[in-house]
Amino acid sequence: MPIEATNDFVIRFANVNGSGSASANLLFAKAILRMGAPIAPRNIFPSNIQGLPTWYEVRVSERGFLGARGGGADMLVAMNAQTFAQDVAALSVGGYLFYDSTRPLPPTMTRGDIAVIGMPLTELCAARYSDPRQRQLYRNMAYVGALAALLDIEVGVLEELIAERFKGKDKLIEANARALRLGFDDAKTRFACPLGLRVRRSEAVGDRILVEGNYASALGALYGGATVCAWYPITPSTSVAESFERLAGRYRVDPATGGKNVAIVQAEDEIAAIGMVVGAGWNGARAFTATSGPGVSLMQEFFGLAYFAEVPVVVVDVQRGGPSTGMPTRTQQSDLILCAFASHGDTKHVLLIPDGPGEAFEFTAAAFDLAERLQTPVFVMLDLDIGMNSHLTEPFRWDDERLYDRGKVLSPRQLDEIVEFGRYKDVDGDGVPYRTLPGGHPTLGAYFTRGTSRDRYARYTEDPAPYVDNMERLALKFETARRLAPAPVLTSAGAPAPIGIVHFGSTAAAMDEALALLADAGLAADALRIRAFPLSPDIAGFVRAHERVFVVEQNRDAQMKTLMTSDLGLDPADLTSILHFGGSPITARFIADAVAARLKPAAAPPILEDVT
Amino acid sequence: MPIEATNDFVIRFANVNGSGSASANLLFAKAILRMGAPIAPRNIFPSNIQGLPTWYEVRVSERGFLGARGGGADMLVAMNAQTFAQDVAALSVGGYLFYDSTRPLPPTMTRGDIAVIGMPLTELCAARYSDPRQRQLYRNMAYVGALAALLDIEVGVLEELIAERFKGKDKLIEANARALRLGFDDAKTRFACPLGLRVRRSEAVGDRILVEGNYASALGALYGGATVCAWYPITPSTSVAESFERLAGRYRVDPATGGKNVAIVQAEDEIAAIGMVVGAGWNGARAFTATSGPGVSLMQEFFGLAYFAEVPVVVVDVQRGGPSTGMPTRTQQSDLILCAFASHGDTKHVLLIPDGPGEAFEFTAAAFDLAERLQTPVFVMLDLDIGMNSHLTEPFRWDDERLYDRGKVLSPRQLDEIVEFGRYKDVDGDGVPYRTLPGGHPTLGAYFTRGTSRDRYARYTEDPAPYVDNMERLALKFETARRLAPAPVLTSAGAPAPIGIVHFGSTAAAMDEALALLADAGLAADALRIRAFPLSPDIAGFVRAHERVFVVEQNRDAQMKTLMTSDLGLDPADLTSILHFGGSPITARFIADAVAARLKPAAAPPILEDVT
Amino acid sequence: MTFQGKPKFRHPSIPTNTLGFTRRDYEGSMSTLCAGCGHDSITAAIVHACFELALPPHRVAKLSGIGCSSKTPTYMLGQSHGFNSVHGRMPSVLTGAYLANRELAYLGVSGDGDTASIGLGQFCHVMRRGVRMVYIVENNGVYGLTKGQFSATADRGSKSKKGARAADEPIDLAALAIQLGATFVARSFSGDKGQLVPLLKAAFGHRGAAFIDVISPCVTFNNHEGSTKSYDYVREHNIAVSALDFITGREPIEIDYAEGAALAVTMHDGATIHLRKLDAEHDFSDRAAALTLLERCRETGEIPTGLLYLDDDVEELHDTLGTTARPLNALTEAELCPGAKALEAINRGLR
Amino acid sequence: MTFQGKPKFRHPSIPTNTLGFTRRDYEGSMSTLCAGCGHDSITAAIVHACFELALPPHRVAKLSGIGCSSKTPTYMLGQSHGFNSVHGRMPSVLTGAYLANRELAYLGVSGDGDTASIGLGQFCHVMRRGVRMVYIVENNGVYGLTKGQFSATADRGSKSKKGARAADEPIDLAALAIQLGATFVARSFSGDKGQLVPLLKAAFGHRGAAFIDVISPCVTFNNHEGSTKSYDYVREHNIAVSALDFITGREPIEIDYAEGAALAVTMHDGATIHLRKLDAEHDFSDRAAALTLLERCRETGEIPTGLLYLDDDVEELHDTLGTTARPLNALTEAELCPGAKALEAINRGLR
Ligand SMILES: Cc1ncc(C[n+]2csc(CCOP(=O)(O)OP(=O)(O)O)c2C)c(N)n1
Ligand SMILES: Cc1ncc(C[n+]2csc(CCOP(=O)(O)OP(=O)(O)O)c2C)c(N)n1
Ligand code: SF4
Ligand code: SF4
Ligand SMILES: [Mg+2]
Ligand SMILES: [Mg+2]
Repeated sequence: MPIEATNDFVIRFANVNGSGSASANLLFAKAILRMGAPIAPRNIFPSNIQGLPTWYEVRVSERGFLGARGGGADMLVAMNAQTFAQDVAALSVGGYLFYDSTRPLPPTMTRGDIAVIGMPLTELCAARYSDPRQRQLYRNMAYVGALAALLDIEVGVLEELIAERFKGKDKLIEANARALRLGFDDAKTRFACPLGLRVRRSEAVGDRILVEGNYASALGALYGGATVCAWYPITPSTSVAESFERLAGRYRVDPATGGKNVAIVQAEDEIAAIGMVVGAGWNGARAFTATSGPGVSLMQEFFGLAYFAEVPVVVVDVQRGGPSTGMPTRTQQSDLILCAFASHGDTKHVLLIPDGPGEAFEFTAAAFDLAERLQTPVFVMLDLDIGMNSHLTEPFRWDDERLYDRGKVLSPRQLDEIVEFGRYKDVDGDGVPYRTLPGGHPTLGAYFTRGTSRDRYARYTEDPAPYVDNMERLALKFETARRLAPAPVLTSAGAPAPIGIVHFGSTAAAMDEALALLADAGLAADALRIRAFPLSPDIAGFVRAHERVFVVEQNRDAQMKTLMTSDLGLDPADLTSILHFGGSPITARFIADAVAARLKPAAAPPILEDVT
Repeated sequence: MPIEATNDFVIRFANVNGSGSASANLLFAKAILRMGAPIAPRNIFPSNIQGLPTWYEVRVSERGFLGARGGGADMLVAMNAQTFAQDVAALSVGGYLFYDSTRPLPPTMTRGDIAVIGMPLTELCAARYSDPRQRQLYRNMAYVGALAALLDIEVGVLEELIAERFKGKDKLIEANARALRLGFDDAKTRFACPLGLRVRRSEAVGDRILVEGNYASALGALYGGATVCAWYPITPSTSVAESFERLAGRYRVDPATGGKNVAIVQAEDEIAAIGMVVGAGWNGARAFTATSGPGVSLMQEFFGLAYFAEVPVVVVDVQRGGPSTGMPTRTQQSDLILCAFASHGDTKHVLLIPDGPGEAFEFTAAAFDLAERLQTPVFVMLDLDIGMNSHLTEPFRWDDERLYDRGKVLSPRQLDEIVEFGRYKDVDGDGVPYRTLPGGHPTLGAYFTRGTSRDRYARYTEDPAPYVDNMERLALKFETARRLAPAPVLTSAGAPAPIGIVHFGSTAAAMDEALALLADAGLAADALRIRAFPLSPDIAGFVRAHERVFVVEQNRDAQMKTLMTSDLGLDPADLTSILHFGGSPITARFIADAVAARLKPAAAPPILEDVT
Repeated sequence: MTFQGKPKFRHPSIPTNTLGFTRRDYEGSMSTLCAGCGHDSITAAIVHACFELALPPHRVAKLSGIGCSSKTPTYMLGQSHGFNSVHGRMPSVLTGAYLANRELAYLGVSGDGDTASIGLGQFCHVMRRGVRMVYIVENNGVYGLTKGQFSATADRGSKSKKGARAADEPIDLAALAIQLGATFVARSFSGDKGQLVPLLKAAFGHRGAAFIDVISPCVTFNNHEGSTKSYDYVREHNIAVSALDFITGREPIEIDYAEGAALAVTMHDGATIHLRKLDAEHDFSDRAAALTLLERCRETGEIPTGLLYLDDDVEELHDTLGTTARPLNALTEAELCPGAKALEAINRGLR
Repeated sequence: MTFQGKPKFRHPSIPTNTLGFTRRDYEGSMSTLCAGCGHDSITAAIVHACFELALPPHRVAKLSGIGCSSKTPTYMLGQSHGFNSVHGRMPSVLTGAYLANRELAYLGVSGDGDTASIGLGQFCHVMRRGVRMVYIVENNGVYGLTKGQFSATADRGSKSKKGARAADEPIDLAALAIQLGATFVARSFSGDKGQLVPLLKAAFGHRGAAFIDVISPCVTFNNHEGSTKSYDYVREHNIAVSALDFITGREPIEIDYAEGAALAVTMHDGATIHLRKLDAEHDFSDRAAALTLLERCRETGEIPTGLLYLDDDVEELHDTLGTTARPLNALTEAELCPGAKALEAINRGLR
């Protein structure tokens, strides 16, 4: 039986990278969004430039479940011969296979339990376009048109999107619209449209926006007042810096002089990038870098310097599959420990852990306040799923009254007024000392910054007492950070629940649905989403308040659990790990199944608590 | 009352660095050793080359308590005007002050409760030597002579040591002996010798040797068959590589050809050093580097590569005071977490944690076996106290029957015989795959090594399943490492004891004495010394077997405790930290006091459990 | 151990080299680079050179960093061990491998990002250390694998000449290599097989650090402002906000020109570069002359190709170190471990 | 903010500069280097130059890496902010600082280990980027602070000349700087105040990347084989197995010689280096000529001192970036935050 579903299905596009499909697929997704139905598109792409398989998955969910759904897709748009067989095999029973029937499909290549929809796309385009590049591009547009017919997507919405995209280039608008129509019309004549899968106008999206986390983070840096960005390209973080550059080109050009109110440098490597950020932070600019695991590894020495010399630094770490070069185009949450304890010696760092683009925007902006307030590195822990996929998100908001918290910087006037300046004195009892900026007061407040031990007046010393004093102050400062960092967010089951689920970051996208699945199975659970390290004491309270607590992570080694036991003194025996680390985004089904399986009394937990 | 003690006191030399005192002080210490009395000499030196205060402390302990004793010294040899006042203030009540009385001592500079012994050293030498350098060098020798008289050290032993040192250079022997006699004779005439502090011939030393941990580690690398050493200078690890170079110059020169059976390269930095080690390890040589915290930070990316690409690598980390440049000439145990979880992504590394030069030798040699057996990085975690101070140690031993464990390397012949070679296949169920070396078989066994995900046959893949399979095998390999790593060492109180003390590394030097102090106070305690990460399950057993367990660490953040809770699943609430991180070696008094204080029912533990 | 090759059965008409290997025996797995990428031409040239030199494939070790260029070792010499290490650090890994076994031939493959940006320090030091290897930079002036950011080498595709700096001063890796003590330094073009293959063969024969800077056009990323001609079409048609997602296969650029001649080569994006092939006039034994030549060409915007500098009187790393002639990785306990008796003597000295 | 200095009261006879500061106002805390270390002479020269230039001390930022040389910023300009960063990475930290505030004068101090070994990559890139700064390497050919290992620069103290490589090819930082695009490149000797002070003053006035390689003898570590003359005595007398623990203070080496002249300088260990002071003949505006000069001198073993290369037509980093004229660190919400309305428009674009 073909699947019947409206505004609740998954469609998967199988393409070859570099074939122009990304643009067409995005157009498709956006049209559904414009019709008001919530969507969650996800890219699965290889670590190369052209010619390898790439997939694009769009989940449509009226209920607003926007995590990866898992399981097979309901419909497959099979545009890649290389992966055809495996793609077809992965289709759900009752699903729909859409393919280019220019060449006939050998019977061995299909299945009996799916609906097969063949359209001679290549042939259609070959007839109309002579330029091979045009053929390929318009073939993509044609299948979008066909899908519109098959899924009942309003073709007018698609045309509107095309018109917006090519605004001012009427010839292109027309050409693209024509290709779209070509597919649409052909499908209408060829098939009984629509299929069992349908898109229907809805109000479910509301005023939400569709946006990538990396762009949101860059926007946060823009709004947060970043003036220096030093970076080195690395997947999946590159688009943070590149978006920032584009945004700055639009919003940071002085209208009077044309001068840029920003400096963006593509450094020679990550060590130089973080070095520039440290130099700029020391010199009073809001500075950041964006990188991924290998960059974080390379930056370690500088993180220790910034921690110990107390220099504000913002780092956006878009996590990918590790270790080493690992899986550069896959997602993971596996840099937690490295970032939390970055560098040798006793160090602890502040991590902000957004759940998606919305918080990526907020937390990146907030990171600059926190870094300056605390005079220390602050990490914004994104991951590839958040960063490089588009997510449906509440619109960004900004309070125009909001002022940047530049932290404890003594102005020349204040220097004149105070009795005594001690760069590393804890004047306020919060572990955060006062600093001065180079070039300010002509005779007061200059001090020497170094990574070596020094006393409260920034004088070099090798005495144990001032060293210990300073290290204890830094530990106290970390307690201040604990107070300032965003608190965890509770999703309550309503009624008292024995099960508690702790999660963080991109897992949030699947959590509501997982909770619903569990509730359906009679397992009511509360969920607590961690949003920062140092960890809030509320997390300990949550653990104590539940009989059974699961910690869901997208890494192999239960890194958050280690942070919880280390930072909060929780008993690891009270925390059951659910670990997903294959590089694809975690799904609600995975979480719900794992929780349920572990609650079965018979099931002895395997040594290594993971599942693919 | 002047202190009276025989073979049980601490003498502290206050000098200026670069003044030649180190040689003289070592001579002094060695003489006591030759008389058979156990000694523990320790250097406290600045991070500069010349002109700053430096101290040398010799503890003489017939009972063999060789940790730093703590508290004031019993005798002070005050040769540094800069620190005179503070040095005198730190002398024990009833202690002895020996100083250069060429210029009179202002009465404000001394104390009523100590014995003051002034000798006009400068004057004596000025009368005899015209060359200023001779004056200074022989002044040092003269005070050693004077101390011999004052402390009843056999002057013949000193002469013997001088003769050994300058063997073949009779003029120098004579000149030094003369200076020694000058001090000795002058003291005899000037003071009532000996003082209350005395050295007496003893059998307590036995056949033990006096040696620095860094030298021992280098010797371990020599015996362990290291053929490639790539390094970059950094205090306090430099003498590992430099000792290795000296040893190799003696033991690794082919007698027939003069060719060196070793390659030692001073790299341009730590990243290059570890890169060379990785390249050499990949190509079948036993290779190592020696470094300290900043180097470990810089090497992170390569550690991840070596972990994931499974390349044997040995790293000697001589830990110093962190974070950042920190206190380069002070000791700490604060790189544990960084090394254990080095690099981004899910990584875990093997650490060997020697307690002194004896194990530094053994573990460094063993590290090469382990690294090749496991095909992974192995860290030898020394610290400055072990590495740069001389310790009384059982003589090194080597079994001539011992063969190197080169691990699972398939020879060309084996390749011909096996059905199928899969570089990352777990053939034996221990998680350790087989490898081949470049240049071996002409047509079989070549594979491509990379830091990206791959399948069991070393073929690049981005599929989740083989990735997870591989990561689980690596986790299993870590369990194999757990079995192979040195087990913890128990020091039992004899009778069942409610108190357990977990410690590791250089803390061992103070632990016997701490246990004795506690026993004296009626607090019988067992001690367990951790010697490796991954941690032995015996540690969990030890924790369970004791009512109250203390974990003694020389760092601020209780890093070993974090490893214990993370790796063994122990409840942090069951572990009470005793933390010492001021950069001086931990003392028995500190440990005993801290344990006792925490056992007092009233004492609420402070948030930060440390004391200077 | 058998070092002799064992070629599989094959048709007798396929040409073999003196070892009995066919060209196919020097190939690797299929390239996943963009159609027409210059790097694939270089791969072909390396395969060709190794085949003609009849190098036993298993006696070659191929190492690289990270990048499209650094992937190419997978596509060549499938019977050689390879090591795709980390970004910019191939020089140190290769050095370590060379220390472990001085008997193999070492081929280091890198990109301009890999070498001139993140790896510049290691590049300089491996040259001055005199590691015996063939070090190739597949130089396209961009970061291919991360989608087309500028690298630190000359913006060779740029039309602008005098004073035309792509933001920062471009790095001339050949000039640096000469200055830092490399003893074989050459430059070529990916499509100039006639020049590249002999250079490669000579480099493999060199007893020290051999460096070849190979200009290798990236067909996909052509970021040169004002030279977007052939890509305009695609760009305009792109709906995605993000960069290029449509890449058309191109024919690789192939050239052939005479010694001493100049050649203007049109790149895929329509930009032109000016090559000049060195002739017998050029005294490649004179370091200063080579440097001056490069400096003068920099001023005129011409790119000299060919063997720029050669010093045959090499002191390579193992010479400097005085290492034994045997591979260190082949030494055993007998040579390495001084034994218990020596240790007893050491103990005695420590009392 | 008041940028005008407020000199403390002092005796009217002490000379002051146009800002009213005395030389003392440009000094820092007491040096902890070895007596006679060349680095201290350079410190004195910097103090002298800043005093004579009447730089407002608080408008100078001094940055360094790690090493004896990198400690020296503590000993100068006590009223300037300083940053003793990490080993070899001063260039990037300085670059960042410069990005944050283009109005200050930046002084980067480094050693040959710090710059030519671990820091070589950053050194090269900071030069090509055209960061406006004075970058000084206090070049002693060794790692002073870690006790005398060879560094990657020329073994200048070595007696041996032609073919005398201290194991590896020495790095000529001045030549590299020129090649990489530094627009002010000079070399001097720590003890040649007469030459060094004017060079420093000129460098501070330069609108781009100014580099000065200053040969600065390490009085303590003289590892040159065969030149241990003056240290034999001490070495012989040392009982410690470990390195030197006896260091005698020396007089710093001071020299004074005319333009165009050559001077043989005897180092503390008895070795000799041959300096040649450039004269008006040298065309410092010709990059190729400067490189050739350095190459020729390398062959003869002479060390040319003076201004090697100068290009006044500078495009420095902020020019390239098109940054606003105001220091970035002084911008406020008004200039930086696009505000809620713009955000609403952005939201609209994302639906
Ligand atoms: C430490 C690190 N930083 C960044 C990256 C991302 N990265 C991969 S390839 C590459 C650039 C490659 O450029 P190039 O060497 O010129 O090779 P091409 O692709 O142009 O052949 C970068 C920056 C990485 N893999 N590792
Ligand atoms: C990452 C790192 N590696 C190594 C060191 C140790 N170290 C300190 S100074 C120094 C060398 C300094 O040499 P140079 O720059 O020539 O300065 P000099 O002391 O000769 O003036 C080294 C290797 C360090 N501090 N940090
Ligand atoms: S992106 Fe450029 S360098 Fe990379 S494979 Fe494609 S054409 Fe080659
Ligand atoms: S060791 Fe050398 S460089 Fe360092 S302070 Fe002493 S003389 Fe100067
Ligand atoms: Mg490139
Ligand atoms: Mg130096």
